[in-house]
Amino acid sequence: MNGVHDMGGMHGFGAVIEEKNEPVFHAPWEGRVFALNRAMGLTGLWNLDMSRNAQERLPPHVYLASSYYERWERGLEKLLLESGLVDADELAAGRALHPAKPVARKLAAADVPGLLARGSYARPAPAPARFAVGARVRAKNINPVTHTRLPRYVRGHVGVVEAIRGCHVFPDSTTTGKGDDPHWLYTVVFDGVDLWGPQSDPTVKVSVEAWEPYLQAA
Amino acid sequence: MNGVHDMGGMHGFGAVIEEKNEPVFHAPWEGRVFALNRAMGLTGLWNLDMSRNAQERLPPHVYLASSYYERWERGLEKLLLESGLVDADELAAGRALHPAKPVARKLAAADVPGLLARGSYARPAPAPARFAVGARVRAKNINPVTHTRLPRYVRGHVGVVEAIRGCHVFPDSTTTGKGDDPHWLYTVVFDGVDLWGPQSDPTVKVSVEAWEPYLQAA
Amino acid sequence: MSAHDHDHDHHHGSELSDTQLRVRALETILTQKGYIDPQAIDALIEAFETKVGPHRGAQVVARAWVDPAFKAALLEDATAAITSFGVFERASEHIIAVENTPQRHNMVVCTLCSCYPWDMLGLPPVWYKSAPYRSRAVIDPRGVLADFGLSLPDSVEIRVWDSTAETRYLVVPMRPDGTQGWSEERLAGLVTRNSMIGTGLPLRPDEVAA
Amino acid sequence: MSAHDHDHDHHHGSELSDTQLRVRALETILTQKGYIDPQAIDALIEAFETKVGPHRGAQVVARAWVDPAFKAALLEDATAAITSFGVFERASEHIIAVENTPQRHNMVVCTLCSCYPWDMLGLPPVWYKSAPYRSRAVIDPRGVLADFGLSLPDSVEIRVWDSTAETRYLVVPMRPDGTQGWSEERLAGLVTRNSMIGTGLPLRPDEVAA
Repeated sequence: MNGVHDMGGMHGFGAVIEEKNEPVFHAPWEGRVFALNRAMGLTGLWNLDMSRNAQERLPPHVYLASSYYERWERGLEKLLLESGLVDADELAAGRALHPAKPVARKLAAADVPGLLARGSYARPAPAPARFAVGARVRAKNINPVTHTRLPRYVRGHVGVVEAIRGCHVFPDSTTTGKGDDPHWLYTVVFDGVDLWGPQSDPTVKVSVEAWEPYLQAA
Repeated sequence: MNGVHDMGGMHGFGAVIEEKNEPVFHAPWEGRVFALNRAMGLTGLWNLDMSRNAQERLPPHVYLASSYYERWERGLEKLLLESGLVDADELAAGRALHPAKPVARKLAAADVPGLLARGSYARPAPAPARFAVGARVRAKNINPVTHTRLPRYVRGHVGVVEAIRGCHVFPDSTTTGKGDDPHWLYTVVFDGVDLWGPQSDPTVKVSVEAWEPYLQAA
Repeated sequence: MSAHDHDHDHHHGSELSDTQLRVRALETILTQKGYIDPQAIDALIEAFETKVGPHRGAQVVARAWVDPAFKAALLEDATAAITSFGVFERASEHIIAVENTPQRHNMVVCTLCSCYPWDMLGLPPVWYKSAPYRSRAVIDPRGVLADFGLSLPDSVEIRVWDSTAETRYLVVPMRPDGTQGWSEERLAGLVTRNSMIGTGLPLRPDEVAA
Repeated sequence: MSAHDHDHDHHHGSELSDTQLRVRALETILTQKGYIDPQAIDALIEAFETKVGPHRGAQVVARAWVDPAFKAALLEDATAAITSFGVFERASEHIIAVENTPQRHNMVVCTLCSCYPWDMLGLPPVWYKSAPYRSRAVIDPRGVLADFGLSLPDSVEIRVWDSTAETRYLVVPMRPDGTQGWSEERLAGLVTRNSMIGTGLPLRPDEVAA
């Protein structure tokens, strides 16, 4: 979806301001939200891209006005409601009102060390990679209303395949009920001037990670 | 500037909802804001595009969370401060604290009928129009941080000149201290499928009004 | 969608009173500094509440329906036609009239702000100025029309006019069937605001009181 | 800019307490329904506060600075190199190390959300997750570097890596001059978090206590 989350190349957000000696969490609730998300992810009822998409579907002004962990909190509410693990009347009441549903896995304290490393999104390849390193490819002009990881700023532009990163779960499919649907993943590099026009910095190159369905030969 | 105001093609804002029997203004303050803007525009210290740009420069989450007349109010504050007609301490105090500056014109009740029609933005042409009706033109890939009226969704795309609308004040120049800098204005029409990809509605055509500096031969 | 998602209204509510205070402060300062005359402000508000409005555009459309010469002139140069044919004494510059046909439906938007033909249609409705309309009109115009309950055959081209300059578009909808012999005034009663933006059709004779 | 423009903080402030209430409600419901064990939540928070962090990435970079074979393996397949060379017992999949050179400076962003190499650098700082960084890193990377007080010669290519998939980028900055013979541990003390994202350089020897 062409949401406000797809903000690469936008102006108007101001300077990047670094906080010195920043804590990991700025308030206890941030840590709780973070951990609740990680824990509930183990239920197997949604994956990382569905979680991202839940945040992307927040009203745009809410997305922009919310902090990172505020968005996680809103996103988790959406996922819990949509998966039926929690009902709206429970959120309103602030307590459980209905029986729990069975879930695949419940996080135990002993599982924590294993959660510090990320899961794997690589999958066996259904076919050989279509593009070779060095190939010129065009990012397709797609504008799905559903989740995608092809940012607007590269669509329609021609880049070069710099690396093949293996075969990965395809976000556009997992978020629309089509399963893992693995596809080859490429690092595609674009000239800044091609992306942003002749007035832009000629020393810039920008790459994205692009799944094969995002690309066509150029 | 690539701001949130440039929202053509974005998803996530929901359905269009019409209010039945809608009043011209929903509250007295809306009418006041509207009229204050119109009246202060007569001072000659800014034009329509500077007024638009003042709103575009609001923080993006404020822009999206604000209603139309709320944005006008915020924009007017910016213009008054930047033009020196009002100072920040006056806004904070809610009353005048400094002498007024001379302005070109002050709206009188008798002027009102003349304000119902819009002003003219046509200017004498400095040169003949470069493109003829029927010409294929590409909207340039420009990404200025300053005000522009070339929406992001047509940049880089090829369209056809459908009409020449005369020679008009150039917004990109008037908002950056370069005066009226008049240029030819064209209606350029694009195929929806070219703008939005092969999955999009093939019966759609979209036109924009594009000044000559936005266009190159294609 | 979560029951908690309706923050906009909540936020909006609190913004309003803040804005009311700001507006009061602004008007006070501008008056005290002599930049404005509050009576002129009153007159301007009243004029926009009472003098302009979609009834003006409706008169133009109705005239075009009954007078082929006017219609031809209107589609050629709307500003000139409106004054020279005496529909109104004055019309803003750069008004452009676009005609709906069985083959083409026109729809007007301003994606970048909310440009609108004020002196033909009055001030725009909230939906026209809203993010949903501005964002979707150019990428999914049929979806927008569906929001208005309007479904057009696939054989009809949807032409969206994004008002990115000082030109102002007025849609001339198709004259409804069953209106032969109607007076201009009676016809004008069929011409809705939305039909002149392109998000609606004129009323049918059976939709208005005789 | 208007003195009234700081609504974000204001708004933000009121959101926080609302969010605190929501978080409390969520945790209560999830606990009552048996979906979570609050002690596991505590343990997870503690682990992310204490176990992961930029010190891990710094160890990897320092090792690369002293061990050419490790560096070559790291740039070839970072995940495999980190475990097979015994820097850490475990490393997430798809970590990609990219090397700064006098000709090229690397910078990592995630424009679409905030993807970040958690197990190498810990959880990301607020600026990395902020709209200013996410929006500008790809269109104006030198402007972003200037916000960090960093100015690189025009002869240097700026390479921005937008982390749009599950690959996670770690920048290997250039080893500072004047560190010949330094131990891996001492070198690691020069490797700042920002130098591994690409918005900073490692500390110089004169910037750290001897």
